[in-house]
Amino acid sequence: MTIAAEPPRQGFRPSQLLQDSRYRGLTIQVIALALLLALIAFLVRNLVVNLAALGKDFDFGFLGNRAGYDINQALIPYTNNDSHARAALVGILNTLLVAALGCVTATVVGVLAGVLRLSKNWLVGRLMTVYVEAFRNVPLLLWIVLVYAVLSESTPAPAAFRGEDAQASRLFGLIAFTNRGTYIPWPVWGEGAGVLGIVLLLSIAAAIGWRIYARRRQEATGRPLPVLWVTLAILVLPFLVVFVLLGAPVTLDVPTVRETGIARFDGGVNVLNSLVALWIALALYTGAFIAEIVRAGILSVSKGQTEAAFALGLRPGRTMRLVILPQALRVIVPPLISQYLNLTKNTSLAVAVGYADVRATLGGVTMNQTGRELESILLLGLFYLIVSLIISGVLNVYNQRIALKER
Amino acid sequence: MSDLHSQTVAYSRDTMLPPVPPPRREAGAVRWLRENLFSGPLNIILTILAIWVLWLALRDVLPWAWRGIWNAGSISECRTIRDQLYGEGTSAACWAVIRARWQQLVFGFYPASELWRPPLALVVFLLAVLPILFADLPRRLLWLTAAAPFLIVWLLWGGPIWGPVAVALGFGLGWLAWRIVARAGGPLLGAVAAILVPVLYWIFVDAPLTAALARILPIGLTPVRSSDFGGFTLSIVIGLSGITLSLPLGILLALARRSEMFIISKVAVIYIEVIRGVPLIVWLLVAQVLLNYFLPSGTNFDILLRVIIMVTLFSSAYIAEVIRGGLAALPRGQYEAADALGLGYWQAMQLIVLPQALKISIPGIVNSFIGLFKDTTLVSIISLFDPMRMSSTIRATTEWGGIYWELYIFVAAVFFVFCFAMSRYSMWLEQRLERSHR
Amino acid sequence: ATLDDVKARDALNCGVNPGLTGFAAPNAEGVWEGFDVDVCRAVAAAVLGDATKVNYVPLSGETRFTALAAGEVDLLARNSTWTFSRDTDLNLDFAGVNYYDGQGFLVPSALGVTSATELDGATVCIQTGTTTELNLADFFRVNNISYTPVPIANDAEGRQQYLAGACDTYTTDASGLASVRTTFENPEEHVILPEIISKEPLGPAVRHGDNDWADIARWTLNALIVAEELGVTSANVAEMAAAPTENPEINRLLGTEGEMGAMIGLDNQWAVRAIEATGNYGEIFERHLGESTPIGLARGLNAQWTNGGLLYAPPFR
Amino acid sequence: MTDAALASAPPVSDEVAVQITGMNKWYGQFHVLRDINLTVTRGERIVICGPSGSGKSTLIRCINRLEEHQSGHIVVDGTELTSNLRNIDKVRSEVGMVFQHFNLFPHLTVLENCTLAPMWVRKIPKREAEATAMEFLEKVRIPEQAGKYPGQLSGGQQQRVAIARSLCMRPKIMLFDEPTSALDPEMIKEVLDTMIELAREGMTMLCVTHEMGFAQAVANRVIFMDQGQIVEQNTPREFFNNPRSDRTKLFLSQILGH
Amino acid sequence: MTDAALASAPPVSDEVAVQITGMNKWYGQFHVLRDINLTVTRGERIVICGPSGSGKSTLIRCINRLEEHQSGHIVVDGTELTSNLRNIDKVRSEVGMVFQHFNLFPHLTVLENCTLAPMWVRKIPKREAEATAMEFLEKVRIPEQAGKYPGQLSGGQQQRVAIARSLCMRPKIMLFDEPTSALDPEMIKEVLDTMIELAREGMTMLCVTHEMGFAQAVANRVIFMDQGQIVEQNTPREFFNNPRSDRTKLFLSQILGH
Ligand SMILES: Nc1ncnc2c1ncn2[C@@H]1O[C@H](COP(=O)(O)OP(=O)(O)OP(=O)(O)O)[C@@H](O)[C@H]1O
Ligand SMILES: Nc1ncnc2c1ncn2[C@@H]1O[C@H](COP(=O)(O)OP(=O)(O)OP(=O)(O)O)[C@@H](O)[C@H]1O
Ligand SMILES: [Mg+2]
Ligand SMILES: [Mg+2]
Repeated sequence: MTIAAEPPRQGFRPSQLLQDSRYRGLTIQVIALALLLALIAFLVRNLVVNLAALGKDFDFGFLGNRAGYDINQALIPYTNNDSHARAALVGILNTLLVAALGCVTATVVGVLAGVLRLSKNWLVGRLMTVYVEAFRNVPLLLWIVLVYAVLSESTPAPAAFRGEDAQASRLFGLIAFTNRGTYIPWPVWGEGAGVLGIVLLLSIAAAIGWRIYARRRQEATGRPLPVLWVTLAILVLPFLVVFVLLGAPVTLDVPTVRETGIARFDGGVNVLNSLVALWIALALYTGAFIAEIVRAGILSVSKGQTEAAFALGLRPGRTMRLVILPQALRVIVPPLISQYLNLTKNTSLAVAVGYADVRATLGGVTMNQTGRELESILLLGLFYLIVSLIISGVLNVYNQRIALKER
Repeated sequence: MSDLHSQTVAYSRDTMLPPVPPPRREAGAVRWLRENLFSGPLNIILTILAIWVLWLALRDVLPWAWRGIWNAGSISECRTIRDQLYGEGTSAACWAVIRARWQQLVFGFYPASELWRPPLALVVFLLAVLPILFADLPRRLLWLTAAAPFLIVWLLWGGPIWGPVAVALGFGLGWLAWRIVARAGGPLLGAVAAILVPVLYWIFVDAPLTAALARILPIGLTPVRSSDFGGFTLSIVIGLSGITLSLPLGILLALARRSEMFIISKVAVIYIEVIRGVPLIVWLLVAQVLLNYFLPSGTNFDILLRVIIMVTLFSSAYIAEVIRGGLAALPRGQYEAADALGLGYWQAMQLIVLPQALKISIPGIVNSFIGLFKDTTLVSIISLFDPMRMSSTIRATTEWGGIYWELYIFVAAVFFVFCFAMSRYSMWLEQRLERSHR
Repeated sequence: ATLDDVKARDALNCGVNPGLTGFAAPNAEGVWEGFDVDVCRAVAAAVLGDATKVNYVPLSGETRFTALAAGEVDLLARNSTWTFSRDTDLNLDFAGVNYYDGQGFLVPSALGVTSATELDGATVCIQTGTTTELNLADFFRVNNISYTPVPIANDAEGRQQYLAGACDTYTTDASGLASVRTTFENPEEHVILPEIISKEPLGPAVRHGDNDWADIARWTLNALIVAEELGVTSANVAEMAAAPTENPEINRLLGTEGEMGAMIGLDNQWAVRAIEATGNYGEIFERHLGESTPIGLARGLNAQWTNGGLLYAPPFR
Repeated sequence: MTDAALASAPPVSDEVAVQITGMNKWYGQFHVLRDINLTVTRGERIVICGPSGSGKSTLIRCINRLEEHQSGHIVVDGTELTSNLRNIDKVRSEVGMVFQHFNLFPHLTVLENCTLAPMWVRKIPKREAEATAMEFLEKVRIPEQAGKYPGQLSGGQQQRVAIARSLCMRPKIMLFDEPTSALDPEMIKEVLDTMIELAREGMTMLCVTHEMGFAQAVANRVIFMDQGQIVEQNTPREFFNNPRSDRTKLFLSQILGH
Repeated sequence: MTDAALASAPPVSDEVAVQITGMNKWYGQFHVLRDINLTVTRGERIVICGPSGSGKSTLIRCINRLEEHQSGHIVVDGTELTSNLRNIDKVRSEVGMVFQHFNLFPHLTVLENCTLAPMWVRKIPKREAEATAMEFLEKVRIPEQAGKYPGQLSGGQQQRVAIARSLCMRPKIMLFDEPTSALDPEMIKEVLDTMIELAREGMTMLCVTHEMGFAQAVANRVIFMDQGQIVEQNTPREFFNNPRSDRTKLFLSQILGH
């Protein structure tokens, strides 16, 4: 079993660049790279020449200048005296907000619709098919506009909440759906609120502890312990007790309608209709795609799996949780994550309802006022690219973990 | 025989029982209703909920749509007619706007005398696609496929026929150069020649040649400007040209991404990820405001062309991923068999791999097309007259200001019909493929 | 130079609003019409001798200036407000004012508001990317009252939101408000508040740096205005141009005296063609915005200075 | 597959394990099972055969209520199968089933496959369940595969895991639906050996199979079905050597000639 | 599979067809082929056997450079296989290969499968290529299938098409990698008969197979591989009746006992 030495090296001949499989790839790559660099050089040169001709430069200094415009939804303090950079940040946060809300809701909607589409109930199944097909086959932009219009047509104006015999009433007396937006109460942290926070944290820890304990107990004795109810109790009861003991340190700032002048709500937080419309439209649109993914995922688990579980005596609920879902999830999660990616990119359609996302601030008003198209669009693209890369990074990690487990 | 015991098991049936229809509750409409609508408490609740949702959704919409007025010259006329028919203030749609402006919704500002051209171009396109989809058609039809792009461009934009002919000639020259040079100097030189000759031809010879030919033999159609394209014609033009143009690019990208050459595959990966990571609307912004910065100063081609270029670059990244899936679905054995027979890389790709991979990818390509077709509505944001923008423009006229839902519903319905048909087609294809693979 | 480009192209690239009632919109035949469009037509007629040789390039509020700066359009006739920063910073020059507008408020009568100062706490629908946004902020700050802006994408959406009651008031240029109001089912249930909170001189703009071209745009507009002042109309312009009249200014305008055309690089008939194509300013106004149209705007500030308005063309001499 | 297998099997008792009387089942309009009467006593080993589509699978799937019957009675180990969920749960945890396509849970290891049901249905502590599982895995001779995932095993090994998984619930009755027909010839033997061993220990078994060697070696009784009816039943010896009905003869000639 | 087959085969010449000296191959860290030395003369019919994973496939795939070897020399028909692409092209067009899974091109008809390489690699006119193809299809006894697609043929027919496809390139050497192991028993014979006929005509063949009947009837030499090494080689008679190494004995006992 001799380990043979390397084959003798022959002298290098130029014809090998094309004829030798070791070098040909290199040759091609060098040529391709050269062409690519030439193209880039060409573009950059044009850019420099054109910018010079227009008397512009490439400078991000404008981000520090005063923005001068108002944004009607800012998650961080913002006035029109703040800089363009801060306006962009406000837009970024707004984009992320609607993307996060959309993803969560789309998942809920999609899972529900996907499961209902498989339901034995003919009517429900058909209804869900109509929903899925309607949303998948009509452009999202149209849906955003339509949802916005439906929303403002179907909700009452704040004036309708006025007076003793108001035509409209609030949900639980707290939440008001109006055609301006949804007004929800907001907690005001009073004295002692910190204690409450600590209690809440403690009970969350306790709840997690209980779950772990319950699992251990079950493994040891076989008897499962109630998890859901106990968790709820741990989370709610101590909080209530401390809340009462401390004399209600947290109060709700409930929105109230102004009775004089132009009707409007004061207090609480206003969830803008543009946000709601965008949110609903994105969630329903993406939800339709997710429904298909979920349906395919569940169908991908063969009927034999259910039957085997049933034959072992597992109840339908447990079968779903222990056998079907874990298998369906592997099929569902990767396309699901790419739907999240699509949804995030689609938030850029916010412009249709005037929601102040990053495209509207950085890529809209800022770009328009400062005339810095190149810099603004570059930053805008970079932001979306980074978000996308993060999301697809998560996807890759998940795929790798599955691959590990499958092995 | 109920008392069968293992010691006295012997049993043989001498008369076979005939089949009996099931008990009543197991058959017919009763069974259907019970199984499909009322099979349990949860099911009953769901049924009731579904009916309630349907009622909510249709209660107001159906009468409004049904009462719709189809014949009127403006919205105020619509309102007068409505007041006469149903009384003051009843809700009724004013579909008349669609009758009055359907031409703009479908064709944009395309000259009224030339309206036959876009549909004819679409027919040519469909005919050209046929020989690709159905391998059993005569191969000679592929010539139509090759000629179709030029024919379609000519039909849509008009002008002397010599423009497209001269451009096509360039491709012919490239092919000729390839044949001659590749034989003499090897494939790499051949490729260089096949690129260089037509490019030089297009830069230096094309324009004068076209002009000369047009002077000698003036055959042509009325020229139509890009800015006259609008409505669904615009959507279809952008969508179809985006998909077809991105196909070759997507194939190259997919092959590059699967290539073993490090630089090539990484460049492809970066391109694909960057394109897919940024929303189309930002790319359209780039097309609208940035593209000019990157081109030699003075070049200024029209926005439609820029949008088509951007859309092509955009969808090529998506198509590349679809085709990569198709390539991955091909068993390794196909590559090996091609290698073992002595076929070169491009021969193997052209003869063995791509025909199969593309066939597998057709449903995916159709799906990308549906997505792209829907996304063409985004060009409204950069002021191209797609159906959405066309609707707002119609609303800006004094006759139809105040119309809202009718136009959107019409646009949505047309999109739905197109996309739904295509998605069903791609599903059918997928199923057929699945079957033929077994 | 732009003039040469236009002549070589034999068409004027004119940036217009993709749809603003009365100012620019394609009609059922797809022909662009409107108050702004006529500026394009007049310039095309003056320069190329044919008012139809215009490529209309619809531009959104956000991209109009970029398009002009990048050379996509030769002339921007898209109800753009002439402001200091736009004139100086954005690489463009305003050629004059073709419509003196001002931002107003449209409210439902039911709101019970008679003055804009009573709008405390109002929700205001407003188009983004325009000066209106900035004016609004200034007005409410000055009057020390609060408001909530509802940004909207375009006029049609704004109208829809306003009618649905999603905002208490709709603000945009008063001309726009008037035209919006006419499309309502019950226009009488809505009022335009008396306050005009801003100066909105709307005018055509050209790229900065090509003064010859700017002159052509500026003086074509002035020719239309002065034509009204001098009583030259599309009906009588041919007759007046046939032979010199008693009024030397008319003669200079119509090229029967002097060499005014050559000074801006055109022939002497340029103004005649422009007036023939579109009529004088008054005719244009009446055709698209005036009392006889559904929009029914009064001349107001846009009357000739002789009638107490602001229209005041510098002398042709 | 020697007669020795049978010889050492415990004698069949008189206790009734499964009793089916006058049972009928329809799929929509299609009458799949017609007037089935069958009594299985504890320790019996019954082989069911018959042409494809004759309702064999449906019959045994009715026994643990994977299919619902529409008339007649099925009593399993003293519990009647009605739509009462408690009864169904009870029956299912006493009846083990092995499918043609194994139906192992691919996301769980072999050991987890075997402990899942004992832990969640029988509420047995994990450690104990694992011990039992290992015991049965040893019985089917694949204890060393306990940590692997089903996808990593050969077909024969998978089917043996499926058998072990059922046994972990300590069922009183085992149902087999063509347990070897999806396997390669070499693997069939592994599985049949396991089943023979089970039979030897006295497990009550109902087995749909076409392995006639197995039937002859192990069964007390062979049941022949056709068109949803039990056409003939007899001891294996009689059944194979001396079939009475014409259908049986025809069927046997096809099977054995094959 | 009679000895008559061998009797009529032309005698083996002295000319060298394939010469492998001191060849080694690694997959990453894994040493698949270790110091292989093998000379095949023109007209020889060599059968390679050995346990799974012993490197048989890898060895014959090295001969037409479907796999790259890392040291040693392989000379095929006078051409050394280095990374020189011209040489690789030359060798590949002289060496035919038949795969276990046929690897026919499913989108081309049988005839097109057979004419593809002659037309594109050998640049033979279409008409001529088709004539040759029909000739070889006749030889493998399926001329009537020429117009069909591979998917419409049985496995045995597909494998015969694969053989015809290789022959159309008029190769000097044929490599077979378990050509019959994906086939049903009935079809194996069809393919083996075709191969025997080829052997009779004096084709140089290297064949990985476990069909020992075939080896005995046709081969000049049987090579036994294990763990990447050639452990034993001999004439079939000696090899089967009188294996020398223990490994060979063990292997043969498994194969033949099976
Ligand atoms: N879910 C179902 N709906 C309708 N008919 C069914 C269903 N399942 C089975 N059948 C029909 O019932 C009959 C009996 O099926 P069953 O599976 O019990 O046959 P089998 O004897 O097990 O056949 P095989 O040997 O092929 O497994 C067949 O004709 C089959 O087509
Ligand atoms: N591409 C590869 N990468 C890494 N290892 C490989 C690769 N291909 C094969 N091997 C390994 O190389 C060894 C030899 O493989 P080879 O296919 O030559 O065996 P074989 O003798 O043909 O076996 P079989 O009879 O199963 O076909 C095996 O252990 C295999 O796992
Ligand atoms: Mg069955
Ligand atoms: Mg092998």
